[in-house]
Amino acid sequence: MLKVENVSAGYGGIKVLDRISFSVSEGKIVTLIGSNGVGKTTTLRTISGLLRPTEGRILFCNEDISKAAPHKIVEQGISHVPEGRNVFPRLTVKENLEMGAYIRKDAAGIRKDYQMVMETFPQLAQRQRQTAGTLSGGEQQMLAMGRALMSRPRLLLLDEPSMGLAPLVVLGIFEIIKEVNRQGTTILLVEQNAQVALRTAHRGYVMETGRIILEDSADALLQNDQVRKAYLGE
Amino acid sequence: MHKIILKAANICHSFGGLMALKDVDFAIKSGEIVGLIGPNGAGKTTLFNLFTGHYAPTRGEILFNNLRISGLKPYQITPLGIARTFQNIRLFGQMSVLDNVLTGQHCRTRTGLFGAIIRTRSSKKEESRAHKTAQEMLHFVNLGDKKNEYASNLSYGERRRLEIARALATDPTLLLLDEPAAGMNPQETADLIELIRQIRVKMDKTILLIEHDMKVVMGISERVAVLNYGRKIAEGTPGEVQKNEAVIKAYLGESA
Amino acid sequence: APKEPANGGDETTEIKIGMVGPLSGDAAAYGINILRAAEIAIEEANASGELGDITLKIISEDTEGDWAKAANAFTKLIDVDGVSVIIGGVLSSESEAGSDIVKDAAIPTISPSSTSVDLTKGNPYLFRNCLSDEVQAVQLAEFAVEELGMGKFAILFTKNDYGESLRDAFKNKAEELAEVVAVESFMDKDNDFKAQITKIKEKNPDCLYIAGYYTEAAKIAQQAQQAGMDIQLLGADGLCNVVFLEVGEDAVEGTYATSGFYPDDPMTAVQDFVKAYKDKHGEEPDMFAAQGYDAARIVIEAIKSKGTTSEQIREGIAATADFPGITGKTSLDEEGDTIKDVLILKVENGKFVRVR
Amino acid sequence: MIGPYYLQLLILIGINTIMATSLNLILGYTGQLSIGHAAFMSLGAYGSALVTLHFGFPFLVSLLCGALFAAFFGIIIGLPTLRLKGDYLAIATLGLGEIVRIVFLNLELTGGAVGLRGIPKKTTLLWVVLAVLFTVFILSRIIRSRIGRAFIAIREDETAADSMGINSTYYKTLCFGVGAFFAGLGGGLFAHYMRYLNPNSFGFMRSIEHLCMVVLGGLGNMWGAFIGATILTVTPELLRTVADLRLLIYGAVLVLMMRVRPQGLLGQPLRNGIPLLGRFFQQARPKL
Amino acid sequence: MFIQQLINGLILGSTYALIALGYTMVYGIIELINFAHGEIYMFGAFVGLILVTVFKVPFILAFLLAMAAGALLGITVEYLAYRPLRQSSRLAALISAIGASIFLSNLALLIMGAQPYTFPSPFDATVYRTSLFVISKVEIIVLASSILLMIALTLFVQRTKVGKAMRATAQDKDTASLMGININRIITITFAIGSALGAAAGVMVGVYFRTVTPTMGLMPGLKGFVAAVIGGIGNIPGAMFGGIALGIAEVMGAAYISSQYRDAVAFALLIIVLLLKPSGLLGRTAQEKV
Ligand SMILES: Nc1ncnc2c1ncn2[C@@H]1O[C@H](COP(=O)(O)OP(=O)(O)OP(=O)(O)O)[C@@H](O)[C@H]1O
Ligand SMILES: Nc1ncnc2c1ncn2[C@@H]1O[C@H](COP(=O)(O)OP(=O)(O)OP(=O)(O)O)[C@@H](O)[C@H]1O
Ligand SMILES: [Mg+2]
Ligand SMILES: [Mg+2]
Repeated sequence: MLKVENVSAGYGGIKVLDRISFSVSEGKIVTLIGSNGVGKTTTLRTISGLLRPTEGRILFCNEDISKAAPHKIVEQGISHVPEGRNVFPRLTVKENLEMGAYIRKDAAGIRKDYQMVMETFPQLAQRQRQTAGTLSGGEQQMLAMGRALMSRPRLLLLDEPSMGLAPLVVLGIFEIIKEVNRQGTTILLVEQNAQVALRTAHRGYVMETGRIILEDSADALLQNDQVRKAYLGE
Repeated sequence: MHKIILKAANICHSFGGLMALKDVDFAIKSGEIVGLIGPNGAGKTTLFNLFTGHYAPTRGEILFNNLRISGLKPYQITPLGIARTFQNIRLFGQMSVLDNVLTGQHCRTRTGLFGAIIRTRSSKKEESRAHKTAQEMLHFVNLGDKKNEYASNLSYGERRRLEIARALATDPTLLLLDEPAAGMNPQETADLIELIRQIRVKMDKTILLIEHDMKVVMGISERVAVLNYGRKIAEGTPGEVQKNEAVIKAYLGESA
Repeated sequence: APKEPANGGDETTEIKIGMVGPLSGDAAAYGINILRAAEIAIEEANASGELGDITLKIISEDTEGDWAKAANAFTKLIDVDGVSVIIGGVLSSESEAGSDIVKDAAIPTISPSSTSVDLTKGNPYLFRNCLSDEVQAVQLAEFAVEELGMGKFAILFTKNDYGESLRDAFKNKAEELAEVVAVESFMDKDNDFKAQITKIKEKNPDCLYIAGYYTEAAKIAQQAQQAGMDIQLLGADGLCNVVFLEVGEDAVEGTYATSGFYPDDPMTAVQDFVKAYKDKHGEEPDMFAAQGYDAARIVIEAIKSKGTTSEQIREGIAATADFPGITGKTSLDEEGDTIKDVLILKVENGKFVRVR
Repeated sequence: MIGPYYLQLLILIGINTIMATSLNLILGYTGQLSIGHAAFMSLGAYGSALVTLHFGFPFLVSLLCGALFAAFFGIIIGLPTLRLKGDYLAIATLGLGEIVRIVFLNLELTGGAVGLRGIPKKTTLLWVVLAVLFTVFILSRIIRSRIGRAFIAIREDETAADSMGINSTYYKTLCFGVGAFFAGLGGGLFAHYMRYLNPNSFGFMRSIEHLCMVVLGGLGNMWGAFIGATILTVTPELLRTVADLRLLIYGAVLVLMMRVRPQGLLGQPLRNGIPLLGRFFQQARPKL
Repeated sequence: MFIQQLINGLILGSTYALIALGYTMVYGIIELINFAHGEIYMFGAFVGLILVTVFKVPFILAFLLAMAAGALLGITVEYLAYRPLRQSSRLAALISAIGASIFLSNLALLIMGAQPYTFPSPFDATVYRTSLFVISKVEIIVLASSILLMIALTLFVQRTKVGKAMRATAQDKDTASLMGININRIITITFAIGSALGAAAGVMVGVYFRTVTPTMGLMPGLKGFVAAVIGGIGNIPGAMFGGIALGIAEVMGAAYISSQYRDAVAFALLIIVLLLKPSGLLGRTAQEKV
């Protein structure tokens, strides 16, 4: 479904991604793990069009999206939950969620999904009229997830969804990720918490300073010595 | 030795209509490492903000070393010996790493306008002392070789450590850490745990930390307090808290 | 020291005349009109051959209406362009800022429009040829009391040197002859005067003296009319522009204003100028233009009578007596200040007519 | 020998450098958007001119008086308004600047709308150069001290600065006081060069001009302020050759310069759109 | 007299409000002090004037065409002077805006000359007199149109999808684009609306005060900015209230203190308002979350 081919990207003169290639097949959860600063976030930003690749190309459903603007990419069906949540601080929770459904036209469907999000994150339901900037960190994370779901994406890019969340919520979030995936959304998951990420995902890639150094099925990676030592803290 | 250094009595805090904290009693003894946990939005960061003077409690009072600090401003509280890090890192981005830590020494130095312009003897001495301390702090958190970088050029983990160094530079007796391990991988987390231990052992600080990573909280805290919906629902040793029904239900979940 | 233009070998001598004034910004209309008129005067002089083999060239510098920038303009004209004489500044503050500069450089300078009190005093190089505020205001106050039978005056003045000196002069005279019940001020380029008008209306004056320029004065007239004030309007030369009539419409009917210039004056000099100006710029010249024209003419006469060096021009200007300008017979006193007749115009059927 | 015109330009460059560096302390280092700098200049100008005219103080003393006068008002005025942030502060400083101007316009003592005449010419290029060096020296000493770090910390993140024990109100006031002091110094030099003062030259547009100098040169950079002052003093004069098109081109030049170097000529380039002035001037980001 | 002065302030204030509405619109979305707004206002007035006097276009049509022309100019300015600076600091954009403003007003001066033009009034000069106050038809129209525009604009921004997208864009452009919002389009729309309002204000105020000049944008532009900030940045009803507060403060200052200190009194009052409400009359006073 998503094919990243020899993509390089960076900020200003600094090259962060060095000709990385990987792919995500339809219906799967694929995870990208790696230490801080290796370029995971950069990878996601490049896919969703916030950054332009300096070389290589990105194919989504066999269409080249590497030069498309972010909003076009969203229309193609890719939704990105950015790192650090980035909710709209002065919009209410409800309005934030409505923004998630910006590209959709089916009012009824939107309403249904809104209910779904409220049920998934009951804590948000209590705060529909609060401005998002005053939510606690965890609440904001939930809101960012919920907002992405509102666009009914075909491919969901998640950047560290568990950051700053209470353990119970983390478990919940990963359950939700699985559930969303079961309902047909393909997921590319970036996580520090490699343990949980690999347990959730079908396939995994390991990044190190701008390159992909390992790829395998998630189960295999969980067993991989190198991975266990470097990323699972064992 | 084990005297109470921070005591909060019947703290309430509301934002508009929302009660973020309700009747919280809390105390920390000198030399302890205390963990503060609770679901998202439980009011942990808010409690920190009350301790450091960013908000004034709606009701209740906070004593630090028997001095009433509730109602004081952050810049008045820091010199008394409370320092913190922020949940969302708040470094001085366009300042060098060294200058960030030097800024931490602000409340421990005196040079005024005159001294700064004339560069009096005492101001020079003070400045070189501050530099020395700052370098020590940077070495301590293992950032010695980055001192001339802009803070905004650091990687995430480095920023977290720099924030800790900056807080330590204010020479606190009580250090408040708000989710220091967030966004770190297991290896870095392990390093962080070691760092926090060192802070206590080598620098003799009392530490209160908020954290969602149970490996950290349970690994290093001697005592853990749990907030839920603004109320303290449990307090005790990590072992006790982990077994507490209410805590499991509200926060940890069955499998943790 | 003034530099003489280098004219090695040429038969014709070129004399550079500087012009300093606001050519952009809020006050641009005043400066531009003066410049246009001065240009006409100089073109005419060059064409007529009245100066023999001398040609005149005007170099204008913009001040943006800021006196500090006027200082640059003066210095640049003197030092870089080597002008022999300057027409300007337009606003009083510009002339004030230039005063010491032209004195140090010994460059004669004649302002066509700076009215501030004692401007030219103690500076032998600075002259002006505009109506003195004192004379205008005093004569109009006398006229209003004696001819129109007014007794209760209100004054509305613009908060600059022009408005202030008119106010002072008018107020003194009016208080001497009758009663002044209200004095209010406004800022240049203000649009809204209702607050002041409402205040004045409370006092029930029978006559309102507007010490300001035409745009604001017209709006004041309108807003006063709208507020239901039935009042005789008076003003100074700042009102004499078609804009006053256009904007003010019927609200300005019956207004009396002092002026040095009356465009419908049958005098040929006036009619020639009005025609030349209209042909070139498509609009009727106003008081600023007329004074600019006269200032340039005074300079030309000075060159004719005394010679081409700065010092000679200075002597020539200083000696101006009974110069038959389009703004009336002009003489300069020993301080370089103008002595000139004052006209009184009245707005009748949307036109200025001369009543005295 | 240089001619009077070029001499005058050099002197104005010097005075504008003092204005720009002192504003740079407020805006570039402490991150406070002030658009009333011309008011401090006028306070210094009138202050020093009045003591010269009325008490015949020697030049240096009168300059000092003017500067102190400006600093005094900088502090008095600054104290309440510095609670305000960002554009709210900008409006307050703009308003205060206008108030100062209007007061001068109405005071008998300062000649009102007619202006203040007869100030002796005392400012020479030498004095201006000395004053520039003095300003730059003092300001760099301040910046490279504990106080300077406090200023920058406030600019970068006031909340975090508070947490370092920095009393931000005190330091912001101090910064306004020092900035106003030097603006007043510039004003004093200006008064004794121009020999005439009128409040209308110290309006809002003059403050904006100072702002342009600082931003164009590069915020938070001493040399930047000098370069910005030089360019913006010289450009309008150079453009005198094009007469009618002068300000048209000047406006276009401002736009183009910002396009080519948005961070200012000597400013640091931005990292991924995070402006030099950190959080403060950036569009609102969620504060987590 | 007090009532009359209040009305005077209200009307003057609503002329400021008309300008402030467009100002705050742009200001709220891209947090740019759009210095050139005053020039767009001037441009709108000129377009309206030329259409009415030279082309004899009916007033309403001229009004609408002026708005369209204003929108076009706004979009052009945004494209040339602001868009290239989107990623830069706000101050860089501010300087660019100042440059654009100087450019436009001097361009107008070059083309139109410095003499004020008279705007023929399309409304009859009816004046309504009561025992307490006097008000004219034009004044009522000015007041009503500013209120109507405020309501329409508020509804637009609060309720419509595009309006919400504008607010989202204001807060975080990158994230907004991740929602599928075409940032450039939204900003273009914002400028178009804001500038159309600016031009509308130009025509209205031109008609009301009867003159049009190339420099007419400077002071009102400044006052519009002040009004927008006083009302609370980006807050549309705030702009309205800010404008009216400014108008009333000015008039009351002139009426009861001194007309010589009119603006000084107004600014002093406004500073006091700000000290009491540091984020503007209707600004959010929510505590910053640390
Ligand atoms: N805006 C930026 N400008 C310049 N360099 C940047 C920027 N953002 C990130 N970088 C650099 O790019 C590299 C990769 O960053 P990236 O955020 O992609 O890492 P990551 O793998 O997501 O790390 P983390 O786990 O901390 O989120 C880092 O070295 C970082 O310093
Ligand atoms: N400035 C504010 N205005 C309004 N509500 C606020 C503000 N700050 C915090 N809150 C609310 O108070 C509650 C407690 O927030 P707090 O940040 O203390 O949570 P927390 O326990 O630190 O959560 P997390 O673990 O997610 O960081 C939350 O519901 C939050 O929405
Ligand atoms: Mg990342
Ligand atoms: Mg928290």
